[in-house]
Amino acid sequence: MSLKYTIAPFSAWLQAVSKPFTVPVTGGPRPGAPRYRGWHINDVEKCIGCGTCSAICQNEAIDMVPVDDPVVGDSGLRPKIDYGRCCWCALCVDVCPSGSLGMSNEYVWADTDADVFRYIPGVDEKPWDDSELGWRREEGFELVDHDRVPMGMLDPDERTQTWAEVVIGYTEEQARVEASRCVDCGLCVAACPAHMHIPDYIGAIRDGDDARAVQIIYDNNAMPEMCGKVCTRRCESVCSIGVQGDPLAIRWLKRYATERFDNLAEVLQPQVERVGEGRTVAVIGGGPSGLTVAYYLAIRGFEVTVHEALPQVGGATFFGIPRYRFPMSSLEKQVDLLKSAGVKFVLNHRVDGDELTRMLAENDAVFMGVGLMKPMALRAPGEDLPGVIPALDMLREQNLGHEVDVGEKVVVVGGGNVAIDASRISRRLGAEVTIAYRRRVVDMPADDEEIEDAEAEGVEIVTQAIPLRVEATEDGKLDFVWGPAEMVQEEEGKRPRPKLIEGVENHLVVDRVIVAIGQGPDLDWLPTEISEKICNKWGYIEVDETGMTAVEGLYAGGDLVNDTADAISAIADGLRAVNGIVDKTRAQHV
Amino acid sequence: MDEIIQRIRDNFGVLREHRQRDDLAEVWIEPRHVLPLLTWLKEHTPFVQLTHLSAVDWLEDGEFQLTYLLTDPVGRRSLMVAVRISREEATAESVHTLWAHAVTYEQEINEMFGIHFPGSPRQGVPFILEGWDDIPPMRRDFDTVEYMNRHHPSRPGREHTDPRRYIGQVVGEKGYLHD
Amino acid sequence: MASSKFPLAPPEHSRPHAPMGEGCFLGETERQQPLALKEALAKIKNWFRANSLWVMAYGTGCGSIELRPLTTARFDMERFGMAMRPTPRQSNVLIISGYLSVKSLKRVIRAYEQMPSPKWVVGLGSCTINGGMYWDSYNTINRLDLYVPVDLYIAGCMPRPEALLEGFGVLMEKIKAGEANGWNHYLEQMDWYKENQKKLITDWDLPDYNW
Amino acid sequence: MSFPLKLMWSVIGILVAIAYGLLISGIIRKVMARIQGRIGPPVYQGFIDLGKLLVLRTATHHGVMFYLAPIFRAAGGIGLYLLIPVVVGVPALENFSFTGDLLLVMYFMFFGSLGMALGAAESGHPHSSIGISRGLSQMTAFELPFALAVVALAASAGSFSISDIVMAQQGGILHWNLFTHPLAAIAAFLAFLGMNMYAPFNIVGAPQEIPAGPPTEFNSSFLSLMMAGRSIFAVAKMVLFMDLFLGGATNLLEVLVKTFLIYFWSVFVGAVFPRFRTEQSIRFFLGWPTVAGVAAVLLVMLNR
Amino acid sequence: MTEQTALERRVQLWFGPQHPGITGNMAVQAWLEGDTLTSGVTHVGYLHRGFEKLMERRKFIQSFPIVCRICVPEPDTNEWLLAASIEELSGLDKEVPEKARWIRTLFLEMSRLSSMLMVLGGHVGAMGLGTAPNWLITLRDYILDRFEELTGARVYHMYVTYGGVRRDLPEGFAERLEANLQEIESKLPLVDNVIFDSAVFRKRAIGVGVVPEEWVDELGLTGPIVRAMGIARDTRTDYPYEKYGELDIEPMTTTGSDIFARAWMRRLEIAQSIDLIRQILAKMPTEGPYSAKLPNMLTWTIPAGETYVRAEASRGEMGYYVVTDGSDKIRRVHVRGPSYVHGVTLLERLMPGTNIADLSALMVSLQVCPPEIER
Repeated sequence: MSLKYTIAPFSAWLQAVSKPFTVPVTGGPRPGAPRYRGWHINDVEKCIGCGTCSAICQNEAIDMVPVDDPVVGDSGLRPKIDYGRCCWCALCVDVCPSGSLGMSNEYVWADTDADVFRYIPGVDEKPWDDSELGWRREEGFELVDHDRVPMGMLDPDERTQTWAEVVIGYTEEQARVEASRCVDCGLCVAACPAHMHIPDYIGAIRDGDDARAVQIIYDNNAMPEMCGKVCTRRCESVCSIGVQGDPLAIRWLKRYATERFDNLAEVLQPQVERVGEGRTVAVIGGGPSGLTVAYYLAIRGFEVTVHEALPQVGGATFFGIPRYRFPMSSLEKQVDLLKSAGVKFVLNHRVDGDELTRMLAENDAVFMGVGLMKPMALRAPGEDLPGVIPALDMLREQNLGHEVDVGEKVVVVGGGNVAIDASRISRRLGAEVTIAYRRRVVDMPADDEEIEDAEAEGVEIVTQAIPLRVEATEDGKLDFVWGPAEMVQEEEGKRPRPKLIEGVENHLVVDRVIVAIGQGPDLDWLPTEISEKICNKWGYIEVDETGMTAVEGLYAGGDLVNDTADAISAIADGLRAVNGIVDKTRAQHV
Repeated sequence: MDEIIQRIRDNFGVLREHRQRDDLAEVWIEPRHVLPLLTWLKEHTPFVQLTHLSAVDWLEDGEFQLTYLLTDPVGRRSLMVAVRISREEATAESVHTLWAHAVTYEQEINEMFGIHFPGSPRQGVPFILEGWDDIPPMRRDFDTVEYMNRHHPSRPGREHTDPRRYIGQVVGEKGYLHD
Repeated sequence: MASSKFPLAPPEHSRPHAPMGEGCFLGETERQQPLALKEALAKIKNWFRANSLWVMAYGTGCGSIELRPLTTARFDMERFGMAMRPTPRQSNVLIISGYLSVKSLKRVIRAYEQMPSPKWVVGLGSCTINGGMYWDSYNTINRLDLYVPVDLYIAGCMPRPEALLEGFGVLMEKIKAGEANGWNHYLEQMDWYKENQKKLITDWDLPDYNW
Repeated sequence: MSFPLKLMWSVIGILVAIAYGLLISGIIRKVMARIQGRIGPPVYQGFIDLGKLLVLRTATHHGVMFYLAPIFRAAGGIGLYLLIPVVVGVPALENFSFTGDLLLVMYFMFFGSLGMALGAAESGHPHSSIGISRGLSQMTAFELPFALAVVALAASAGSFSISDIVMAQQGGILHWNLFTHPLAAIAAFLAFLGMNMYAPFNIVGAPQEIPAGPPTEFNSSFLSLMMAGRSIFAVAKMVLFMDLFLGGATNLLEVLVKTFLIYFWSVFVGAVFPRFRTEQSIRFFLGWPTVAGVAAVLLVMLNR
Repeated sequence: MTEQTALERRVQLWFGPQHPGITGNMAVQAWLEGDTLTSGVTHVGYLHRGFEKLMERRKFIQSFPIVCRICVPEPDTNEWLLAASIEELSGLDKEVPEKARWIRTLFLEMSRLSSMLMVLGGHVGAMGLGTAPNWLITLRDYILDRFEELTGARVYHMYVTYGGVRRDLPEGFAERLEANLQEIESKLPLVDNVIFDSAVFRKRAIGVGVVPEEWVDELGLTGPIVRAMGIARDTRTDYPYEKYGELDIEPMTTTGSDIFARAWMRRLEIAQSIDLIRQILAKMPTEGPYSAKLPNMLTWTIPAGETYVRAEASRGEMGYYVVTDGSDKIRRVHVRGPSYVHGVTLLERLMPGTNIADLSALMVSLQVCPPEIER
């Protein structure tokens, strides 16, 4: 035991005269670090109630509880955290698709009662609600995949030279990757008018079970391949992943699944009671709503006859959508399924009022889905000039395979999908195209992708342009005169209205003015005693919750009935009528 | 490494082999070769350390896999020797004579998987659990949540609404291919 | 959830935190004393008890890692009269620092019963409240209050030393106010606790009560 | 002074000694905390602990001897204290000092621990038993140098009376036995480290090996009695060392200062060392301290 | 019969689980003759949570918060090992950004440092000195402050995950860490005086608990225990992972193989760790992403495979044996903690002949961490 080892330890006494290490307690506990993971906070306004936090929580610490009525894009549920389970891993914060969930840097909570350690952040008031610091979502670290698998498309220069489908479609591998981005929240289900089982079939695609995916898809959509190509995708607009990243490519996935199989009848094995055995149903109009009714009733044993005025069923999806978006083969595949289910088609046959009365008497039910066939007029001087043509007429002629001449320079008036379609067709016909729209690009009802594609194909878009008149020029062309507009916010919360700036006139000399500013109902053919009962003052048809009009046995659906006027809403209407007819039949059985 | 595997192949027979990294390979062998092979590896090759011994339950195949990880501390590489044994008659030869600490591994596997190592001391002696009265917990067919619900009740008063189901219910989601 | 073999809540009439008269001990009748004097005495006793908490140094889980900073220089709980005692006989506070495996629970019950009354149990972290991370484990209990009366829960995983200090502050206030009566509750509801304990611990080899 | 009056003064003295013992241990805890970098408990923490222990319930049954142990311990402490004159020359503070008191003091120092050992062993706890065997063997070891030092002092003063030894040291700081008998002082003060049970000689109650040692099973009022006994024991020992080596005291302030310094000596060492194992500490006490003690005795013999 | 009477002479002593001297919640059942142990058995299971079972029913991302709980004083090695093994099996390891690798190395080294500061205090704490542990645990707490700042939590950081780390270094982190390192360095001489220059500690530690060299291969010993014998084996240099290969690092060794040597080993490694942290901070890139782009963690599946990944924890080699089967969950994970051998077989072998007073010091010097034995 050397002297050094006896003396050296006494140097420890130096510590006794220095400041103690102890953290003082005055002023409360030390604040947590700026990114400390403390109690949860939630911006309930931002939260969409998707439940992803709850799904990722390995401790099942998060319950989703209803705090508000559900609306489209918000389930009305909010996370409630059980601090008897939480481990403060903050996976819920890092995964939060809306970025609403966070953690404060407060960490003290002691209580004698074990049942108090639960609350709904943002709803139940807590002292740390306004905490500035704490763990938050951070750009650069995502637990969900924000980037959509890019869809292959034809080259823009190539597109204008061909009528081939622009969108190439996902490969199997791409589809699996894209499907795996889904977090299974179900917000899309609420947004879809037909309430398709979107997360379920995406899950099936992810798991590699395409047949099951198709079965789930056909569960409440008889024209999914059409939807997979041209749907307006309300679902994608509410997709929770879409809040911070690209929404799931739900449409493309549906397209992928349905394109996997050529013979759908083999894949689909409906297991339904044939309640309609021996009953007949007439469907007027072979559009999406009518075909939906036809298919689901046919598999239930009803004898269904579809009456179509054109030589091909499909309605607006046939005559109103260019073939480069929705090829004929796709449509035929779906019609084949209907045929295999026993649906009869009467083509090139326009039903008139007398026939309708007869049909009502002869059939158990009649479904009417004749759509909006009357184009809106330009409502400007010169609207009747030759060369001023409705877009729908042009689309129909084109789709029927007739020769369409648009000349060398075209102006398309309108901002919807029809306007875009008309302009893109005109491009393919070799014309220079300008779109004139009253409002801004962001206000255009057309799909953003469609607008982009159109621009890529060389379509020029002139916005805030109000048509003033159309004049015929001496050399047989048309002078399209328009005035610029400014956007005026008239009422808080409503979208701004364009207001003409007086005194300025712009001229555009073109060969054709294609008018695509919407369509209205054309129900003049109805017998007055029926139309009096079923039409409202705008000429649309009103139905009850079973899809039936005021006339017993007459059901209606599609653009005539709903105010959204898209294919998926028409399908939803068809499903409603199917429900109504089947329920009524069941009731009659009993 | 390749040379050693070649020699194992020649002398003992290899059912399957896999090279995971430059310094890590795995060979699957027949159960009867385990003891001779491990003895040979310990005595005649640089793979002298048993880093761990663990079991994997392949319930679907009706087999357990025992994985012996041997390490060559000087050459800085490892060899996994794997062997599949039947789940029904789950017995394997003990290697505690080669490495003393294998006793603990075998004791644990015996307790957690129910694999018996005849001759190994402490077989059947509880290692981790106390008063256990169910099937060995690490077996795949043991359901820990079900056991938890039976024995360790959770605090009541919680109710979870699954958004997917809830939305479907609220909007009246329906299928038409089935009744 | 599968049907549980436990009654899930203790009888309503006597929750562990209901204020209770000093001196309630195995049904023993309280001594007849003037009320004011009795109250004053109880106040003084409770003051002493609150300001000299001796903590049983038993780390049952992760939480014990934060007890070390708490007892040493940085957070120094001795400032508040708290000290670690190595034996249950001399401890007043039993800290359950997290999850309890069934094997540990047996020892905890034993240690708890050996502590002299009045005694208090502090549950740290999520695990003692509702199972925490290990809620689905076959070997850890989910609710501590089924087996021993818990006087205070401090939430966190794990609660930091500062949170523990705050929590002990709360416990001291409760003791001073005479509201921390888990030990009385344990004696009153002994049958209920024992039933729960014995249902879980199948190889029960302890005496019924470890004096 | 009449006996009853003396008795009264002694009882007051005992109470004051207990209080002082608690206070000084509080101060020492504070000092220990400071070297560890902490703030430490309030200096009056000992009183709260004592009060708390008094209002605890106990339900431990280990037999009569078990209950008697704290009483033996306290009796040892009180007996020790009663025999030691705190301030020589002030009758109220002289206690029951008499001619041969030093011998009885040596006995009482053992008595408390023995009684304690007897009772603690009754608890049946292995930690208690191990602690006792360690404690007794260590005590035997440090008693030897201490006894040798005492013998040296007594021989030098020619009396086994503490008062006489105090009187022999009067006349200035350099007359203290600390300086006149340095070897005896070394032996005694090293033994004091063992007596006070601070590191490196605190293996008896080492919590890292045998939690709490002998008092493992004690709680509530028994423990409070033990605490009181221990504090009076400590005060008595400090006063004894003051009387033997620091020339006693002439007023209470001097008592406070000198006893604190004596107590502080054990902490000064204890705060910076880990503890010895039992056989290491025995070897230590039987080494240099005993040699110093023997040398001190021899030196005194030679000088006579 | 005779054996039984011999047994009866011995005192049976339960060392734990409720015991301040035990290094965690485990128990040693010891038989004593006098103060000397004749034999002992390690009992674990008090902390068993069934991690391996729980991970079999959790998705990959859900497994990651749970693994750090496997070793409480040094959770981070577990996080890294799980991340590294899953990355290897999924092929994500090629996408981990450079900066993430540097941050991970820093994180692992900070973790080693904090763990070693604590265990060095434990060395003397087990022998009854309270002073040094108080300081050392405070110094460790300063590192925890930096962890809190970096990861958002003090003890369970849950920071290293698949594809990188969860957050970037905060502003000014390096400076504050450097200040802490200087604080630690300024206190270390005092710590040395109290521990390594203390006569009592030397007497208690030198020549006690000697692990013979033959046991290294027989028992598969690793870490400071082996390095304290003079054998230079360190996973960080033997199997360089993350950025250890780019650092100036040599395995530290000392000789003696007793408690003192192992304590000194830790002291050397604290200094080494401080040096490594400084090197890492100097080489840390300032720009770049800290995480690879992750797939949707709720649905992530990875191909079937088996691997074993190892890392140097402060206690020795820690390894994860991971089996996947192509699903979104781990098929089987086996956590190979160094304490598994050190705490059971080695400890039981060392116990006969040891003084009961040295037992807890012995356990500290083997740095037994019970939760990683039973998991």
